[in-house]
Amino acid sequence: MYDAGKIIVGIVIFLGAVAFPFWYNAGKAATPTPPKLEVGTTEKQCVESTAYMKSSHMQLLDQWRDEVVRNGKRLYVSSTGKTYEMSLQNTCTKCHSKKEQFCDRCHNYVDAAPKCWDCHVPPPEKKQTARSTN
Amino acid sequence: MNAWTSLFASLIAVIALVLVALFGVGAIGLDTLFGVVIPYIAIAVFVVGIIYRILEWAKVPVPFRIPTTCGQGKSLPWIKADNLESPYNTWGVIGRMALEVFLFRSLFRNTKAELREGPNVTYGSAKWLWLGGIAFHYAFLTIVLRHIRFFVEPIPSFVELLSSVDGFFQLLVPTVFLTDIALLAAATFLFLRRVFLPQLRYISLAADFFPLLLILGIAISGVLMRNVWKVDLLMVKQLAVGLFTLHPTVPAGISSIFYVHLFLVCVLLVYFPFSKLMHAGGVFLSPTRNTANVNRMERYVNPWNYPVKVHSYAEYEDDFREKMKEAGIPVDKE
Amino acid sequence: MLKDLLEKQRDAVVDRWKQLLVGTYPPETQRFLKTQKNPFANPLGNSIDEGLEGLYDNLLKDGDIEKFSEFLDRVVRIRAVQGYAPSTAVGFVFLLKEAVQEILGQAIRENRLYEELLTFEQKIDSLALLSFNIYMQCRETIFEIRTHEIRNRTSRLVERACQKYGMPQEWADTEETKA
Amino acid sequence: MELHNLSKPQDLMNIDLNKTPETPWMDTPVNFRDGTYIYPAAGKNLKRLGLPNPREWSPTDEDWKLPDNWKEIIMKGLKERLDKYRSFRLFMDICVRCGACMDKCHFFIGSGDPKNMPVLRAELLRSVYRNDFTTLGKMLGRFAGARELTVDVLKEWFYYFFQCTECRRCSVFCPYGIDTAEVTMIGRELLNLVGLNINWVMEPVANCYRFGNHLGIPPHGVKDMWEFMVDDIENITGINVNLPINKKGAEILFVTPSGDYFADPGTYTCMGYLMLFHEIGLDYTWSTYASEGGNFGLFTSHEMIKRLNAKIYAEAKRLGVKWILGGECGHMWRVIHQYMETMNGPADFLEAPVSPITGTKFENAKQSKMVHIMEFTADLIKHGKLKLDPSRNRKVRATYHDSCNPARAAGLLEEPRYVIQNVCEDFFEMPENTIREQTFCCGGGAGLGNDENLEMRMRGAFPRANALRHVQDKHDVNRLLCMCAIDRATLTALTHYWAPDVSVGGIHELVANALVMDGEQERTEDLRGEPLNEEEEE
Repeated sequence: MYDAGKIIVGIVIFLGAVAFPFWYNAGKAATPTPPKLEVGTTEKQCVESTAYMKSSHMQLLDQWRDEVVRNGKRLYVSSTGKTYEMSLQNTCTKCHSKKEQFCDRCHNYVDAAPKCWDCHVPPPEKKQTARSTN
Repeated sequence: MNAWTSLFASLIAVIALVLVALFGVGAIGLDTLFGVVIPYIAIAVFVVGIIYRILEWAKVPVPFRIPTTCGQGKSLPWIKADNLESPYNTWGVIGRMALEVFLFRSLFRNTKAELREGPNVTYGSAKWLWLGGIAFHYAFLTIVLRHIRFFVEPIPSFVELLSSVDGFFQLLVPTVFLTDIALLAAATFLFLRRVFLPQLRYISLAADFFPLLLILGIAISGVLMRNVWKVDLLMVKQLAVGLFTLHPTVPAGISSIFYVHLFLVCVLLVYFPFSKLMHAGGVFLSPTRNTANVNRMERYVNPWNYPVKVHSYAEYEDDFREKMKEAGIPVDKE
Repeated sequence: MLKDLLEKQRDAVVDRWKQLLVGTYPPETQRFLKTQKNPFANPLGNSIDEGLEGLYDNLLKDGDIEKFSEFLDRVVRIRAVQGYAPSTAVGFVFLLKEAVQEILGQAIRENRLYEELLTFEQKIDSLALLSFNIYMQCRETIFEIRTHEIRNRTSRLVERACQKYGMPQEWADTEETKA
Repeated sequence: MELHNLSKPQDLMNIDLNKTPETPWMDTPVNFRDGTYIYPAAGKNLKRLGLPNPREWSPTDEDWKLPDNWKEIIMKGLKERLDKYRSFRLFMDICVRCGACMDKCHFFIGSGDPKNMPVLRAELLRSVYRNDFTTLGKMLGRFAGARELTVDVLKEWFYYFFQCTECRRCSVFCPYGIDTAEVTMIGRELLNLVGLNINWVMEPVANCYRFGNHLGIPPHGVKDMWEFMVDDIENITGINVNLPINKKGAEILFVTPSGDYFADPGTYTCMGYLMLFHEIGLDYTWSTYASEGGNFGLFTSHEMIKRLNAKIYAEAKRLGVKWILGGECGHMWRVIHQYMETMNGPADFLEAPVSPITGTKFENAKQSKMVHIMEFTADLIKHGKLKLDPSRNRKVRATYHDSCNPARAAGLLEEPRYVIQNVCEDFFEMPENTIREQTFCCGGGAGLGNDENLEMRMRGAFPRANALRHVQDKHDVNRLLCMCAIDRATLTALTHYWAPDVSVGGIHELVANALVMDGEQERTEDLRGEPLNEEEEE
């Protein structure tokens, strides 16, 4: 005997599973365009090059945290020779003040969960935006 | 061709594939080919190929119900039947198949505790095969599901949950996923087992080494991309979502390691339907597992059953009638 | 004393002996024989282990012939049906000489224990003769089984025929009765 | 070789301590030494059955006298079977060579020949399948594990497919349920197409086809045998048991393997049936036409299974019985349980079996209408319908060998144990991984239980014997019980070699020994004619 019915059900389940990204995206009207990030400053240059910051900011921040918390060092000399204070609140969020439009958009987009806000308070004006958008 | 030749041929094949991707994207800039055309072809071949193969099997009937019974069958009411090992109804079959598919029941049979020389009860080496197998498959599944975060927008919550559980220990930055380690370890174990156990090496074909090496290549390139040679995830996701919304776009400047990863995945997808990897579909169709042990209880029809030549009683009696009568055995025709 | 050496290096010598014996099987099988320790999953490897260890220990304490036969039987009975030439089937006994030579050769030379070695090797020779006896017994059993089996297969028919036609049973299988 | 070259034992034993690299299995042809292969089928037997290419030949010949187009025949046959058996096609495709089965085969464990690993046995056929039926195989050849079918490959098939007892033990451990028995069965079917078969299978098949039983005994001879047993029973019990033969209108047709009435120690089991049926007053009949429960068609081809099995329903219909009862047998029950109803059913002319003694409905046999005697007897005992005196078996210290087919193809595990424990005081199980679904084969199933194959059988039986010796040493076991006619024959050889002092017998032999019959004389002998008690021996 053939068990055709059961096999067809199996194939449909398989198709459904494989096609999940297709129909899920279609349902949500997703576009390939990634979210637009609002840097929140006119400053052209971050502490390191944009490409490096894009791919490796998490490692830089991790390194900063360890330096400050474990070694008590507070100054970072960048590859261009400029000196910055290693501080999320005083350095990073000074420029990147819009957590939601900057950090979150990208992090949500690729589902990367930053540990920053476990301890740090998000920049203040972010709260206002949060209130206004919600 | 012995196992070593097979092994080296497979290794060379995988290295060649890596080089093709590196060369194709890095040197001659065929981003669109490797980022769009090949992935589409691969997905199409994968889906169509698998369905084709399953239909090929489905076209062939199961003429007899031939369960391998591994427990007491259903007989007298006061004898406890084992519905999972010798199923007597559909629920039993479903249960048996679930145990087989989700827990690798039959492989697990190898793993009974056994008494070795000396006072210690220890486990036989065979449990490693089960453990390696199950770690490999579940890690692979989790990794595939985790990748959904690149394929769709917004990301379903179950995928987020999966990632956070998988990265539970928050080791290093970015967090190392447990399943990445599990997959690498399990695939390496399965590979080394093939290489170093003489019996297993003896039976191994290139078709056994190649997929393992290919998957190892995929896993290694993935881990490298996540933890060493970073890629821009925004662009990666843009490319992936583009593929899955049928608006393919190829953002410029994604690092070559990503294309190596993607190309190896594509090769795996294309290779899948034509290889032993089809065991994934085949396990559901295996008649020794998915038929119930109810042969004397319920009718089973063989669609190609045909009449055969038999030696009828009449012919038999014609052969021996006189002797039968003499011996006092009743006969039909006097 | 050679005996002390043999006792001290018991595990090494016996292991080497086993290794040499297992070397007579195909390489794919050797690992199975060596690693699978469950006596019911690997009866062959288990019998070899027990047999060789028992023989060695009895050589050291001058065990009696029944003991030797018992342990020899464990190994020879299997090899007698594994398609080996008789020499290969029983020759494993001599491999002990090789193992002793390899493990203890240096020590024997240094301590000039040649006479003791000679005595020990003579025992090994006797063991080989004994194993040949057992081998032959096993082979004879095989032939015996053959004849038994043929008789059993139709035992009732023959018995019945003899009864029915008044033939004394002992004639049933001979040429005269057929003629 | 000069004599001094012989001086080192390891030279003589061919031990090369630095092993050369392995020859790949695909390039290692079979060596047909005497005693390692089974004699081919005599041409006359093939002619009787109308099977192809009847001739006289020997595996040691260079030329096997194959038909000119043998390759075409095999390929056509292979294609046909790939389209008829999903099991076969699937098992050709999905093996991943994980190695779980490698050390599960009794022939591998006992002989160490790597091609006796189930995976490799199947690869012998798979490699050819890949070469001609798969895309990758056609494209990549050897890299995809494909090889061309040559005469050498065919010879290898003959050697190894007749070195598999179709016991299904490997299938228990396979994560995909790949059953080497299926592969072997198809392999043998293919070999049959070009006239490669063994006589020890084809002669019983030919005999069974014409005479109704394996030995080719005509009806009056069969009746004679039964009467002989009736006489024996009368000597022991003083009771003249009834012997209904080809009796129309009986309620039940009884079918058992002919080994039970021609071959010791099966005969004692057969006497057991006669006594049991007489005692409970069963309205039943024997049949001379369907006088064979065993079905060597299973070792030939699916078609042959059907040709031989057809007699059972046909005879049940002719005699007008209500249902069928089957005796203690192994592969017979694989056929009856898994094939009979599909092949030769539906048996609408029969009724769903009900025990006339206890009224129990055998729900599990309501479609095929054939009940296993162990189910029947267990039911009788459970309902207290038998007066049993187990002390009459006190000389017997028993262990039980699960025959492969009842265990792994029918799941008949508890019934025989229940019966044994009710008729015998001392019962000991062999170690856990050697019984029930993990039982080791006797080494002689599927047509391998012949003389020329004796040594191979002894190798294959060694795992079973080893477990038996364990209970012999530990519990003084002296009787190996089984419910299979092939077992009763081959285990006898096994115990003779590996565990002397252990005898072999069926379960109904012990049932009949213990059975207190109405009006019997005081029993002093068991069915074997041996004194019941030690004291009486003196």
